[in-house]
Order: sequence, then C-alpha cells, then structure tokens
Amino acid sequence: MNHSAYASLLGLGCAAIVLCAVVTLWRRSLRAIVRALAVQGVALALVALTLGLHGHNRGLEIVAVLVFVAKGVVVPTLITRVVRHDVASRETQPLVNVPASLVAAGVLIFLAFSASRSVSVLASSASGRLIPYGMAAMLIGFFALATRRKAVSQIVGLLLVDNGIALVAFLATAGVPLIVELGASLDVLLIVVVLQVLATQMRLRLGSLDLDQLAELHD
Amino acid sequence: MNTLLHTMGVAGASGLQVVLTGAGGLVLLGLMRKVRARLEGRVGAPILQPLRDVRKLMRKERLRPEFATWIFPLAPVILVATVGVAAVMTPLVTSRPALSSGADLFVVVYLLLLGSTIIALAGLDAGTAFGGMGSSRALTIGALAEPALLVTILALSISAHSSNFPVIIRATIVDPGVIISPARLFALAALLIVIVAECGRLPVDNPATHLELTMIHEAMILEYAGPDLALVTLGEAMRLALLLGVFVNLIVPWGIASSTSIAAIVLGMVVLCAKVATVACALSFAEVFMAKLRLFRLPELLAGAFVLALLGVVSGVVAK
Amino acid sequence: MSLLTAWRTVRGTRRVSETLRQNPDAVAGPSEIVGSLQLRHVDAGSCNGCELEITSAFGPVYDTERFGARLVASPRHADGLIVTGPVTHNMVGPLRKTLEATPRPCVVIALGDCARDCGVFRGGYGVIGAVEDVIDVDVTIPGCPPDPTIIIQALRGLTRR
Amino acid sequence: MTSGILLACGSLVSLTGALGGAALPRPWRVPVSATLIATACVVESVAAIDVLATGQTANWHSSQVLPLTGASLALTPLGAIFVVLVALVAVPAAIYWIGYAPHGMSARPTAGSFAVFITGLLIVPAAASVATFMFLWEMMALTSLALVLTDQGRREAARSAGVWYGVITHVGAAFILAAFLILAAHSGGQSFTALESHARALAPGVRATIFLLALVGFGSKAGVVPFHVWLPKAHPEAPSPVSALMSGAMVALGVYGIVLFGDVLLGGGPVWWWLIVLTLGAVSALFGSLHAANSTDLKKLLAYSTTDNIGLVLLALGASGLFSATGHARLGALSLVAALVLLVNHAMFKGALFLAAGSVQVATGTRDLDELGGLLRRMPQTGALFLVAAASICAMPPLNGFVGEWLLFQSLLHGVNLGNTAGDIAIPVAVAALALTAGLTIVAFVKATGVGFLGRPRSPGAEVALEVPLSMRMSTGLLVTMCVVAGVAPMVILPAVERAVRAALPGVGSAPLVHGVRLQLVSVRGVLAPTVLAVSLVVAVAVVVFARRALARRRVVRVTEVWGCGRELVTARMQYTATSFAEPVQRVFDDVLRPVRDIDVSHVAESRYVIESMSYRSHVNDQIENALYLPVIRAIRRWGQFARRLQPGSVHRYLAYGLVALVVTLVVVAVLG
Repeated sequence: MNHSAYASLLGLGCAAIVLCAVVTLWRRSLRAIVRALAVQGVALALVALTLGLHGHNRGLEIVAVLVFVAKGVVVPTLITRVVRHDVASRETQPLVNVPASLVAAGVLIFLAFSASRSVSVLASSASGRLIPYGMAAMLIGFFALATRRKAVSQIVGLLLVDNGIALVAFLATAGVPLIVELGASLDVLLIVVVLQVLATQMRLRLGSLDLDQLAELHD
Repeated sequence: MNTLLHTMGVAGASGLQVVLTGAGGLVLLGLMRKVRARLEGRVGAPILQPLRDVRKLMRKERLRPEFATWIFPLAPVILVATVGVAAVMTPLVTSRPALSSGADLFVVVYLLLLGSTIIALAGLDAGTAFGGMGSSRALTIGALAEPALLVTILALSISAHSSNFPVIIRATIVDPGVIISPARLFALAALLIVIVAECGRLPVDNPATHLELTMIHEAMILEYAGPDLALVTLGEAMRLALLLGVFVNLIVPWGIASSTSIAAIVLGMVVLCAKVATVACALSFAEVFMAKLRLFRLPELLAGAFVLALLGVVSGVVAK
Repeated sequence: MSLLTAWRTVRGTRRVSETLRQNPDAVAGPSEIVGSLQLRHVDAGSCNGCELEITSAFGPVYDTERFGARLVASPRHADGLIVTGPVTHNMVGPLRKTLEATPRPCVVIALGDCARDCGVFRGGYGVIGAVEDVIDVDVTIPGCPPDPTIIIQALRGLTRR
Repeated sequence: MTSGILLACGSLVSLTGALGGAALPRPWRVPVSATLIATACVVESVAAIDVLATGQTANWHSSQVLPLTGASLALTPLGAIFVVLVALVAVPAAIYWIGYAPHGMSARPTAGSFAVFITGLLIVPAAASVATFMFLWEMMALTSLALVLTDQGRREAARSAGVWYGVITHVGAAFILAAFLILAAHSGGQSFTALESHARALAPGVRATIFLLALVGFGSKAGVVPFHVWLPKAHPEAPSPVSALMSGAMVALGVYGIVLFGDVLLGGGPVWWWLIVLTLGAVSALFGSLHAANSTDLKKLLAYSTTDNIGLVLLALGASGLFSATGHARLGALSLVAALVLLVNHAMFKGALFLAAGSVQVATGTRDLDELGGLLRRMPQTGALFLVAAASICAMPPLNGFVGEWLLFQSLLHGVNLGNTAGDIAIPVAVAALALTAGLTIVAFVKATGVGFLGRPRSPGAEVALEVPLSMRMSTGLLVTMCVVAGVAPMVILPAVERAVRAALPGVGSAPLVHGVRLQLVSVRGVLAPTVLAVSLVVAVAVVVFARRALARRRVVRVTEVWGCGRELVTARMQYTATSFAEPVQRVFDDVLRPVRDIDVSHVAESRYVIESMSYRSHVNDQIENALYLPVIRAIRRWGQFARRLQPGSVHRYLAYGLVALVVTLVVVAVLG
C-alpha cells in the first residue's frame, strides 16, 4: 500500500467515524442511529486494518477483524433487536433539541481539534495528526449520553465514547495490545447485554424506554 | 492576432456557458422530471417539455396585479441577469472564462443571493397572503443556509489559499488527492444540502406541490404569468444548473477546457453535460424516496449542513 | 431498511401507464398551447365525480403529462381552465375571477355533462346554469362522469401530441 | 498648517451655526443654521482630505479656549477618515433638517443643540489631549441627549429613552475617563503623543485594565451587546436627522475610540484582548440582526441593525488585532481596512435609511410596519431610495455593503490556520456569525421594504401618504448616491481608508491591497472587480429586458385584480404583516428570543363553540435588558427606598447625622492618633 493511499484511507476512515457520530445526533429514528453506529464500527475496523496493513502488524489486523465482528455486526444487531420491539422507536424529545445539539457538536469538534492540537502537531506521522477525530467522536458520544432520553440512545452514546477512545488508541500507539482491546470489547459487549436486559425489563414494567420515567419510580 | 483569437475564444466559451445553463437548465428540469416519472411507473412528460413551456409562456399575455409596483416586472429580469453574470464568470466549460479573475465563490454566491432576494421582495409586491408566506419562508431558509454556505466556501478555499473558483479548480486538477480528502468531502456534502435548499428541491420544498399552504418557492411566484413567469422559470432552472455545475466541477474537475481551442471547449461542454446529467439523475432518484420535511424541521437539516461544513474546515486545517 | 423496501417497490413497479396509440383529432385552439398546456381546475359545483376522473387522467395509469398537459396551482400559470359541475350561485363570481386572472390566450374546457348542460342538477335551486351561460367555452367533454380516455382525447386534441 | 487653520475655521463656522440656530427668528433659523453646518462640514472635510492626501497631521492649539488645560487638536489620518465619515452624514442630515424642521425640530434649543452636536461629532476625532477629548465627547453626549428628549413633552417613550441613554452614556464616559486617567497618571502628560510614548512601557496588567475600561466605555457608545439597550430606545425617539447622525456617525466614534486605544495609544495588545473584541462583535452582530428581523417598528429595526453592523465592524477589528498580535501585520491591516470600509459604508446606508424612515414617519404619522404598506406607489422617490439603501445594507452587489463584506470575508478566509489555536477556532466561528448575520439582515430588510413599501396600505395614514419635500428627498438621495458610487467604484474611498490604516498601524509597511479597477489583495490571493461586475450586471439586465420585449408577442400589459383564489373580497388585511413575516425566524430562534405570545379567545354568550372575537399578540423582549439591566434597576430602586428613609425631612434627624459623623471622626482620630 503506498503512502498517499494509506493516508487517504486513514483520513476517510476517521472522517467517517466523526460523521457517524454527528449523524447519531442528527437523526431521530433509533434505527437510523443504530445503523450509523454500525457504519462507525465498520469504519473503525477499516482504520485498524489500514494501520495494520501499513505497519505490517498482524495483531492489529486481527483486532480489525474482531472490531468488525463485534462493533460492526454483533452489537448493532443486538441493539436493533431492542429497537424492533419498541413501538415508538424515535428520539422524539431530546433534552437539547436537534439543531442546538448539532451546533453544540460543532463546538465540541472545534474543542477537540484545538485541545488535541498540541498532541497531534507533535505526532508528525499521518496517523498522529488524525487523533482529533477520535477526540471529537468521543466528545459527541458524551454529549449524546448527556442529552438523549431513550435507553437505546444512551447505549449508542456509550459506544460512541468507546469507539472514540479506541480510535485515539489505534492512532496514538499504532495498536493497543490485542488483549487490552479484547478486554475492552468484551466489557462493552457485556454492558450492551446488561442494558438489553434492563431495557427489556423497563419496557415490560413501564411500556417505554424513556429514561425520564425512571425518575418516577421513587414512590 | 493571437490575443484577439484568445479573447474571442474566452468570450465564446463564456457565452456558451450562459446558453448551456439557460437551455441546459431547462432540459435538466425535464430530465429530472422524467427520471422521477419513470421511477413512479409513469411515462412522464418529454425531456424537452420545460423548453416548450417557456416558449409558450413567452408568447402569452403579460399580467400585472393591481397593486404591484415596478419591482414586480423587474424581479424576474434581475433573477435571470444575476444568474447569467454568474454563469459567465464561473468555470463550467472552461477553467478560464471571462471575468474569471474576479470569479470569487463569494461573488457567485452573492449574485445568486441578489436574484433570490429580489424574487422574495416581489412576492410581497402584489399584496397577497401567499406571496408573503412564500417569501417569509424562503428567506428564513436562505438565512439558515447561509452559514453552511459560507463556511463551505471557507472549507473549499483552505487547500487552494483562495476563494477564487478558477484557482480552486486548477489547484484540484494539479493535486487530485484533494478530492478524496475529508475536508473536500465534508464540504461537498454540506454544499449538496445547501444546493437542495437553495433550489427548493425535496426534502426542503416540493417543486410539484399544488397546495398553497405547503408551498415555499411556488407561493412567492404565484402572481407571475406569461413572459415574467417564463423568466422566473428560466432563472430557477439556470440556478439549479449553475450550482450543480459548480458541484460536479468540484468533485470531478477533469474534462474542463483549459485552452480556448474549439475542440477543448466542445469536449468541456460534452463532459460537463454528462457530469451534471449524472448528478441530476442521482438527485432525482433520491427525491423519489423522500417526503418533504416540515418547515420547522428544516433547521435540523441546515444545522447538519453547517456541522459538515465546520468539519470540512477543521479537517482542512488538520490536513496541513 | 425502509429505503430498501421503497426501492424494491419501485423496482417491482414496471411501467403502469397505458399505451395510447390512436392519434386524436386536432381541436381548434390557440397555437401557443400546442405541446404545452397548463390547466387550472375550477370546481363550479360538481358532485366530485368528474374530479375523480380528472385525478385519474393525470395519475400514473393515464398519465396525461406525457402529452404536455399539466395541472397547476394558480390561474396565472395556466393556459386554460377545466370547469366541472353546473355553475352554482356562489361560484359564478369566483369562476369569472379565475378566468380574468388567467393570461390570454386561455381555453375553457367544460368537463362533464353538468358543465355542459347542468346534467342531473338542471333546475336545481342553487344552480345558475351551465358553464356556457357564465363564460365562453371552447371545448366540451361530455360524460357523467367522462372516462379518463375521453378527457385525454380532448386534451391531446388541444396539445396535438 | 493650513489644514490646522481650516480645522479651527470649520469648528468656528459650525458654532456660529449653533448660535444662529439659537438666535434667529423662526423662518430664518433652520435654513441659515443648516447652511452653516453644511459649510462647516465641507471645510472640515477639506482639512481632513488634505491630511489624508499628504499623510501629514494637522495641528492646532489654543490656550484660550479651554480653561486650565487649553484645547489642542491634531488631525491624524485615522481621525481624518472619521471626520470625513461624520461629514458624509452631517451634510445630508443638515439639508434634510430644512424640510423636517416643521415636524418638531425648529425650536431654539433643538436647533442650537443640533448644531453643537454636529460640531462635537466633527471635532472629536481631532482631539489630541485628554481634556479636549473628554470635553468634546461630553458636548456631543449632552447635546445628543437633549435632542433625544426633543419629543419628551408629547411622548412618554421619549422620556424613558432619554433616561436610558443618559445613564448609559454617562457611565460609559466615566469608564473612558478612568481609562484616560490611568494612562495619563502613568505618562505624566495629557496630550495623546505623551500617552502614546509612555503606554508601551506599562505593565501588562495596567495596559489590559486600560484597554478593558476603554472597551466598555466606547463599546457602550458604539451600541455593542450588552451595552446596546439604549439604541433601540433612543434612536427611534430622536428626530430622524438626529437618529441618522447618532447611528451613522456617533456610533462610529465609539469604534474610533476602540481603535484609538487598542491600536494607537496602546499600540496593539495580546491575543486575548482581540478575542474579546471579536466575540463581542460576533455576539452583537447575531443579536442585533436577530432582533432587527423581529422588530416591527421601522426605526427600532434600524437601531438593532446598527448593533448588528457595528458587531461586524468589531469582528473585523478583533480579527485585525488577532492577526497583528500573531505577527501577520499585512493581514491585520487588511482586516482594519475592512473594518473602516464597513464603518464608512454603514454611515452611508444607515444614514439614508434613517432619513427615509423619517420621511415615512412624516408622511404617514407612524413607524409601525404593520400599519404601513404600498408606500412605493405613494412616495415613489423615497421608496426607491429606501430600497437601494436596503439592498446596500444587505450587501447586494454591486453596492457598497458588498465590498465591505467581501473584504471582511477575504481577511477572515486568509486568517484560517495561522497556527494560533484560539484564532483557528475564532475565525471559522466568525465566518459563520458573519453569514448568519447576513442572512438575517436580508430577512429584516426584505421585511422592512416589502411590508413597508410594497403591497397595499394597511392603515388610513399609509393610504393618504404624500411625497415629502425636496430637501428631504435630496439629502436621502445624496447618501444613496454615495452608496452606489462607493459600491461601483470603491477606489474612490479605499486610498483614504488605507492611508488611515497605515497611520494607525505603522508597522505594516506596504499597502494591504491594490485598488485600481480591480481590487487586488497583496500577498494573498483575492481579486474583486466591482466596476466590471456592475457594468456586466447592467448589461445583463438590459439584454434580458430586450429579450423579453423582443420575444413577447403581446406587448400590452393587462392590469388585473390580485389572485385570491377567486374570493370576492381581497382586502389589505389578508396580506402578510411584519409580525407574520418574521414568525418563522422567531420560531426557529425561540430559545434565544423567548417571545411572549398571548391569545385571547372570547366566546359568544350562547355557546362556547362559537367564537365572538380572537386576539393574538406576540412581543419579543430584549432578553439582555431583562436579564442584565432590570435586576440592577430593581436593586437601585430598593436602595433608593432605603435612602428615602434616611431623609425624613426632620431637622433634628439631620442635626443628629451631623453629630454622629463628628463623633465617629473624633473616635477615628483618637484611635489612630
């Protein structure tokens, strides 16, 4: 793989990851949000694969495959199941409305880029310069976590944060040790399963996945 | 002698661009309607139908509403004139059209803005409810699209260090890697949304609606008839063609004539038509699957375009 | 996945428009509208039977648009009026105003038996008369309601396509 | 030297105008006074143009005029551009006054104050010492306050506006004075040259304090958010020639003060100063344009749009400082050129708009857009002038507003990625703010023009409106002509602006742009050919008109009723009003504007299903006024209540206060001694 193709692929992959993060704030339909998450997982796998191929790093290539399976296929499928059973599968009333969320996302992106500027300028490699994308994806995930009402959007927010961190890790060190990545991925998988169980319970008891209704449980 | 030939070539190419955006824009409308009709299982009107419509309208009687002022007949003229001037200076067929040294993207945008603003003003001229409603909505959308548009221009001009469109095109041809850089892709995505909003295509506005209350653009021009309506239709078609031309030349600038030889210009014309037709078919294809968004959902769409444009800027800065 | 479903539906829908081979007889009308005829529909008091037929004439199956005729939202944009129903007291003024609002040349098409001679509503207390009694009519399309093919025949006669 | 004499002569003539205004009998008062004012403006501009042409500062000093300190004037190129700017608005305003005077502006005090006000405006930019500056500044402030209060006898709103304006302008003056005093205390002199030579050696903290004090003081004059609250109150209430001057010229002097302190006296500063300026500018621009889009009072709309325009100027100013501070002097100079061009343009079109709005008020008796309409047919010339000025403020090519925004956009465009993190964030945000402001300005002015001048009259006043006297049309026309000329041929004003910028930023070296037929930026790629653009637009319009005529078969234009879906009765009340026009914008920015909406539905007595009447009111309050000023006012009022208790009017209580004070003093002396 020649260098310019490598740099372009890497850049595109990172851009796709941030774009998917923005899309999760943009769209209301939970299915669309989960789809964006799946695409983001695939993009993450692509980034890992590119890095692995370029650096002849077998471990990273395996991680890429695992990421693809876990984040691109398994997790989205699991979440889609939850969504399928939810009648009103739309994020109708986020705490911060959609245009304001998008403007906030813009601000967060700027923040990520300027905050990690010192880091990324130092890292003169093509991959090091892309770290801001990971930060941006992470911050947007946090924002989704803080402002979305539906349990599913919350899971997605968490996964965005996770993907962002994973991206930063890939880019910064050109590969986390395989075992760490596996552990992290397993953790996330576990969380998703637990949340799915919780969500199912919530739906049975409350008839919806709106987290605000949990506040009414105290009596 | 040589310079004279060159000047004639430049003038000819620019004139060709105007004719192309004019006639081509109308054909483009016909093409988009045809694609839509085919996807809906209809035969649809002939592709040349908009040309026929405009010809017929030119021959019809001119009407002036009772309370309208001179703005009313002037507005369509200014619309066509501004798009025409923009078409002269924008590199569509040739990368060095007339007036191209001043062909700032900012200038092109403001020329188009002048046209749409005066049409909005004319919407208020007759003193009807629909006209006011249309221009109020159109301007609100225009105002919200503006940040996305200017930040997109900013993103596009970072790599070329200039917002001069011919310069950007030439820089792109020299270094085609720019096209698949995230900065350019984000900017193009934002630009596409803005074009859809500015030209009143789905999901922003439904150009085929017959219900006054859901109209945006159509409501503004509800009072126009005959030759004035022909000019409005022509102007809108030209604007669509021009913006799509700008768009395709930013994605695939190849084929654009860099000399003033007739062969190069003819090639440029054919390639441009092919590129624009492809994008128009794709747009029209996508439109079939879309419903019009509610008016107050549009800020979401345009805020999204704005974030994309901002991403374009930061990606451009990072890439340096 | 809704997009995919939509695409499958589109692919499943082959051409639904019927082929109409027979060439129509030209109807005398202004030369301007040959090939392009925009119509504004005025319901002057119809029972909505004719409206249904108009809708289907401009729908996918009959697809009048391919012959250059189209319905528009404003009489300012129109070259002709399609008037349906007998003209009721309340619609006399609006009908005249619509005609006045249309730029010349303008054809008036009286569509359906009611528009032609008041049909079953003849002598009704709310009815003034046929369209012809109020404004000049250029083309009359008989039928109660007229079949879409007949409507198309008349319109093709005007656009000569 | 000659310019110095001219400078003095000009002020003398102007003051004579003031005396004439006060002394002459009514039929002579206004024409003589206006002529003298106009003459003074011309004399001063000749001096200013001389300064701009030669680049030499004109000096004049007299120890006779001001007691103790003496008056000293020095017209630098930077000041000269502001003198020209003031004169550009003042001459038309004076001419306009001749026609406008019968509508409540011919009384002696008003005429006198008007002349003194213009004198103040003309000479403030030439002030060369602290005392002279503050004296002239106060002269300008007090006379303008008197002019705002012209109508106070008849209108409660004018009185309230006067209070707001008076308080804010004097608090602002106190800030300016504080800034000057700190600077003077450290310099050991009060002439600007002394201040300038000592200011650079000051500690950063002191410099920052001075700058911030000056920014608040001059910002309040310039109508920058959050000190803008007086503008939408005072500008509508002042007589229109005064509004034009206040908005076009006086507000510009606020910007002059910021440039004077930031660039000249303190000689530039660190990045964070300019980020503050830039942020204030962006917020003002957005806030002003948003409120302008939602105002229904024509002059209030113009006042908010002044906040918007000054916001853009500060945006450019902030960018200029930012670039200079990060070592891009050429780009900094370009931004400053953009700022000054925006300011000069603003003087032209805002002056014209206020004068035209005044004509509308005179002709119809109202400023409420919801009661206007159809004025372009009743007042064709005023209407056309308003239309062109509005197009200019919307930055439509080929008018002057466009050139200003192009320059601003170019300077921002080339400022991206200069390697400064704060700047990298600020510049794209600034571009976004500029763009949204531009869009909202278009909404505001299409609304003002479309609802006010097009369509059908919405009230009897608008129905019978008649064209105003020649002097009022002529003066508005003068300003509009300037808008067109400065747009089509910006090389008329650019050399002067550039000279001023190079005087203010001595480190720039060569010019930041080349201005021939084409406007070309130096060292960055950017070209604009305004003249060519204008010519090609005119040609294109001619071609299209010709084509329409040649191709059309039927030449006669038939006049018809408007299409109301066949309705029998189409009335003026069915039109969109200014309120309804702004409604979508209001809804989109609901969270920022927080409009108050009331719907009253009253049913008929017999059934609650039948509605008898329905009324809908929506009002947009200034949220900054509510959140920032009302609490302060309430606190002051409470304090006032408390103070009242101390003042019962009893002699014994007052004597007791004296006794207590004496005792406390003695105790203090005893303890400390």
